[in-house]
Amino acid sequence: MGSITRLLIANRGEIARRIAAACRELRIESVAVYSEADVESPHRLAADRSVLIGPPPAADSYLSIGRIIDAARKSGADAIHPGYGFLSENAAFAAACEDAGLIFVGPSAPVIERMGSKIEARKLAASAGVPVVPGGTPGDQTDDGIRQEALRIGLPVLVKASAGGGGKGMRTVRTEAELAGAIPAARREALAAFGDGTLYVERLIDHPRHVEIQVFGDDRGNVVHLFERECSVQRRHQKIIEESPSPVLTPAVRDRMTAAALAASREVGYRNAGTIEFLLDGTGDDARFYFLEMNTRLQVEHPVTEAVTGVDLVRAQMAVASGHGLPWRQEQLTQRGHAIECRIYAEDPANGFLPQAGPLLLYREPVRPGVRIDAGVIEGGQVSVYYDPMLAKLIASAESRDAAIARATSALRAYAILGIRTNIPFLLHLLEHPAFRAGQVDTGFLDRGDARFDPQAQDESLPAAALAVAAALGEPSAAPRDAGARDARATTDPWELLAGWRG
Amino acid sequence: MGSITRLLIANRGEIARRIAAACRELRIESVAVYSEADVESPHRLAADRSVLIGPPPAADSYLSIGRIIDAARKSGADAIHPGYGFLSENAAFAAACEDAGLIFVGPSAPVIERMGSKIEARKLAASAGVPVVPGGTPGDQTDDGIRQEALRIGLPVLVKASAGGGGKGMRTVRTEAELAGAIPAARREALAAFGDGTLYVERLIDHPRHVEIQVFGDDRGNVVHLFERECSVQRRHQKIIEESPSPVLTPAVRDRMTAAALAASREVGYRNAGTIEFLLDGTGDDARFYFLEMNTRLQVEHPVTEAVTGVDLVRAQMAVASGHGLPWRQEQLTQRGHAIECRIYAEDPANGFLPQAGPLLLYREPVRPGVRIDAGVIEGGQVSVYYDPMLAKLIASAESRDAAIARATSALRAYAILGIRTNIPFLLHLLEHPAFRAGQVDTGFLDRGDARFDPQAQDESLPAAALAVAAALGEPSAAPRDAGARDARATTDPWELLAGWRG
Amino acid sequence: MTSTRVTIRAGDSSATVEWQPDPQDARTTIVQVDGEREPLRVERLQSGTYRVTQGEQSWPVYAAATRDACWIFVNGRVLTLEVSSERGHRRSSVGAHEALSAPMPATVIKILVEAGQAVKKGDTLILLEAMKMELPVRAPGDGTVAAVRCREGELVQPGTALLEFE
Amino acid sequence: MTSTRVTIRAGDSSATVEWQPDPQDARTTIVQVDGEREPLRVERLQSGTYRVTQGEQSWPVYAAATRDACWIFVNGRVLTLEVSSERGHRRSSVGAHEALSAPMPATVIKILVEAGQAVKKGDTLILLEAMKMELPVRAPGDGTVAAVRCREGELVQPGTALLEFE
Repeated sequence: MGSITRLLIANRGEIARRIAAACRELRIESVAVYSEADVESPHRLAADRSVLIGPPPAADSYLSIGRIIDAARKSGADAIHPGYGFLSENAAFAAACEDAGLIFVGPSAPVIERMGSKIEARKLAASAGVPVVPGGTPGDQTDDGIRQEALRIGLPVLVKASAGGGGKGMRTVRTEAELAGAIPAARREALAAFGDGTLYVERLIDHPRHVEIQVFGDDRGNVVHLFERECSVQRRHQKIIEESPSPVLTPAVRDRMTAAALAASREVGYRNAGTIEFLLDGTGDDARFYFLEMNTRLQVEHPVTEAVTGVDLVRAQMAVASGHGLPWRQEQLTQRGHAIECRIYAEDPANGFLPQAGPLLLYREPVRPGVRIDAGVIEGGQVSVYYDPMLAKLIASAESRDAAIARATSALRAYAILGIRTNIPFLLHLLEHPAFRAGQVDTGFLDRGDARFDPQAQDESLPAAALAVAAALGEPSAAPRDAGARDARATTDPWELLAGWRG
Repeated sequence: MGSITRLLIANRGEIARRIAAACRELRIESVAVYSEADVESPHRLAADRSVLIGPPPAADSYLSIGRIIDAARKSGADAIHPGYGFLSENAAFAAACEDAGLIFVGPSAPVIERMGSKIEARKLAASAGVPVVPGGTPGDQTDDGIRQEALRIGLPVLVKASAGGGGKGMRTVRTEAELAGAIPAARREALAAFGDGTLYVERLIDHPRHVEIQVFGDDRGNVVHLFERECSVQRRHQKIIEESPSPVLTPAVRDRMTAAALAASREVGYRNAGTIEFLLDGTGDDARFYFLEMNTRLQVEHPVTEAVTGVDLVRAQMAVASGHGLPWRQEQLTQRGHAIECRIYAEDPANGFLPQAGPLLLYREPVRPGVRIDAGVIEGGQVSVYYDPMLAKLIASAESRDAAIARATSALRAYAILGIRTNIPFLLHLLEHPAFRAGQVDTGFLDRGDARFDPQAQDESLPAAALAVAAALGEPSAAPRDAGARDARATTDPWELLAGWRG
Repeated sequence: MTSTRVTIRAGDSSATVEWQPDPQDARTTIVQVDGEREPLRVERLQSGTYRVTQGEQSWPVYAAATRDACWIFVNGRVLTLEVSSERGHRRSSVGAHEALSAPMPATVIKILVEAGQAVKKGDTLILLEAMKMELPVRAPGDGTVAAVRCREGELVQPGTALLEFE
Repeated sequence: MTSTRVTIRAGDSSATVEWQPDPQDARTTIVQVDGEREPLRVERLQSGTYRVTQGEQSWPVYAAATRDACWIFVNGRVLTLEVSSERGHRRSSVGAHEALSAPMPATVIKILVEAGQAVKKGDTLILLEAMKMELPVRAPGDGTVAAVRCREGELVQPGTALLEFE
């Protein structure tokens, strides 16, 4: 470990720009990497240098350990920040950095590996005394053995294949009477799907909320937490709106949850920024929580923590990676006010949230007090089909949750993006939804359709001001340079191209 | 008092936009006013409505009580926010609002009037037990009477005309020996200048710092303070850089100063946002401070307080003006981290800081975490000669003073303004000055020339990248719409046109 | 001063709109939307940025055109509108603006007409030079030159009216 | 491909710079600054926004031109530079870019030349139509058409190369 003088940012988009901005403040030289699809991308220009690392597919560029390490060597970097997604939780990459003599801004490779294994991570949490979702693979795999285990854990339970994942062979059992039918059915499906009928029984958490604790450790054995973020507004496990504080965590549960997160982090000897995700079951002081997983990197939603605690997590990452101690003692950290992050995705809420690609004919960010925009795009740029469709994050912070919602709403209404569809209308719909306003959203809320978004039900009137401008748009100089270059809706389905990305 | 539904903003520039943004969040309709010079100004578009109030000279528009009240009536407004400068500290205006049945977002007219009189304000502060600069008009105006008073107050002193101001007839006396000559000389000059030889003797504060306390009161007798701002970086009494916390205020002195500010505010029955300015003499726990004046309005530099306390002062102004109680109790208010505001002026640091007017051919704000920009201008706009040359404020907040300075420096380096000269090179020079870095700047620092800015001494090399773009600028589409419309340096001297403005 | 009627569609909704350039200000178009009491003034501020005013009220509006549609942002809503003229032409091929302006920064090298002069469609009215090319500014139809707003040798910018035509 | 030498002044400092368009990319100019080892690539990104690249290093540069000077912002510095060609012409009246592009959004109505064809200065090479006006794209000098990069009927945008010329 030593001080960082030139740092390669092994990422793209908003997080690469955010890291580059931190480097400028720390007077660290920054090196961007870019694929052939990102020659024009603004993250390239945010850094002092930039190195082409390969063709558009992430596997050949942003996910290629060899090419990233080569780029670092070539540009004389002495450290690598992985951002989030891509190689950020790849233990082999962290190890390759170490082998190449490069500081990896993150935890050690063995810690990444250990926390990357769901089974290992669960074991570690349990051994640190952190609650995990009760469950196990009964030694007695007879119908009665499974039944006894289910009753021991307590109904409702999930009975599922021990071998596989993805919901195959999974049965929800809410009453004892249902057990008799569910067990053999689950076993048959497990056998058919995985060639292994071994069953796993787990407590079913109904309507869980996703609450996570930001932790930070250094090389000297210090670990602190930076309070929670609630990320229950999810669609297909993709977070959409995150906030801090959680609207439901009581001080007593917060104390228990942060203590659990610190215990797990200490148990694994955690270094740098990390997040421990929990499922929260219930509300009030009696709410229970269970360890879900640990993310061994900076999160997309780290700005809400920065807003409520007033710290700079990326700056602290650099300090700790350089071998300095943590910049804060636990008692110096406070949670003040409320912050909400809205992720702006290039996707069409009126058309099954299909990711959009195409030109950003016009892109104007709202600029106002209490609103932070971390964006990966600029006007005139192209949103490609190769990478995550997140364009930007809007973080509104204010004195209270209501004021932060009002601020986010007002700022989203002033966020002008033309040329491709975005989820902004959907975000506004969510921010105004009574369940969200009341803080009553769980992780299944969107997938159950509780906040059904019907664009046809939106205001159908054509505003006179819009009609007037459309009529007046005769002046050709009004048309942006790239106008007409591509029609966003004509692009092919990009779902298939998003592999390798974790939000 | 009642709730506000439509608010007229009796101002222009960045503060009008900032108030309009607050209105949108509060779902209050906003009405902008504009002069004929501001038809194109962005503050007009920030509001829901806008009303033309008169020709460019402020006396006939932004300073015209009749025209502003008329505009409020005409547009159906039920409240007026005066911003800062213009009519914000005009007691007659506050009274006119009340007479017209309009809520004035600020203190009552009698309070404005009382605090607007230096003599009255000084009396009030003294009666509240707040230290004022020791001094007085001796009853015995003989040489010996003056001499006795000077020695009673303690050297060094200023001996000056009681009747006038502006430094005429003012003598600095540091030793007893100097008194014999200084007293008759000051009397002769006072007589010549004001026809009145009466002398006033006042303690001379050498190298004072300007530290002010933000206070806030409501209609129910509650008053809180929101800690201090240090504004010692001034040129000709114009603040340039403000910060919070002060780099020198010790907790003990802060406690005494905030207590003094609260005492003065309570004494006058203060309502809404106000600032009590102090001269700080010395450092450490023994530092003394003296009441300077009270500003009965929102300050230009209020964002640094918002940054370190996490509150929204304009939102609170609206709440209190609507008759609600203060949104905070004193013990809920905390000062966390460090914030620095840099005022971006249209002025030429290489040419005696002459205010500049002309087209903003290009105007790009830095967008990054921890940086807030409150701007009154947009690209393509014109900076007119009629009003204050402040274009924008850049507020950097971070965990520490050093980090905030680094953030401000980095953001200013990315703030691209072309077409007119700005003071950004000078701000960068100040932020990097060892005296500023060490927190050793007093209010005389700039006027003494301690931070002499020699643009010729700056880097003389022509960066290759700049040369390359200049050479390549052949593409006519690269030239902005207004290019060549006006040459900023060709405009007439605007010093004379700035009357009626208080920063 | 003639006005142009266009039909604007978005999904199943449509509206009829009549517009004409503001003779006072080449950057401004005056638009009457069917069913609105008062006409709207559309001023082009910057690339893609417009101010629409109706009485005291005003809205910032952002717009961008593609081959197929106008993208419009107003009050937090994004609309994609299709514009067609009454004669069934695509809007983009109609657009004969009565205040003629330079398409790019250019120098006025010759003014061939004067105020009051009758001209025929296609007549060259002004010669500009830019990028070493001559650009003729031609009459968009038969009519009369109402006013000449430039002088020879002047460097003009796009969006600045060179002459008015009726 | 010919290059152009210009002298750039700022106060008492001056520099000699040689530039030529990048034949591969109409938005890019290749510039050799006296005393620099490596040439710099200047790419125009948006109005007023440029990316300058020299090897791995790159800088965002903002620029705006007035009648008298180029205003340039780079690395936190604002420079006002005066550019003059070797022949003493003002830079703004030199500027014959070898990749010809449309000055405004326009439709290509006729292509009058083909690749390899020799043309004389002032020859009309392409006819564009926009705002109901015909815009001839003329040869900036005697030379040869290197490549035609558009087709008739195409809607073209400013900054897009229509043909290359050497």
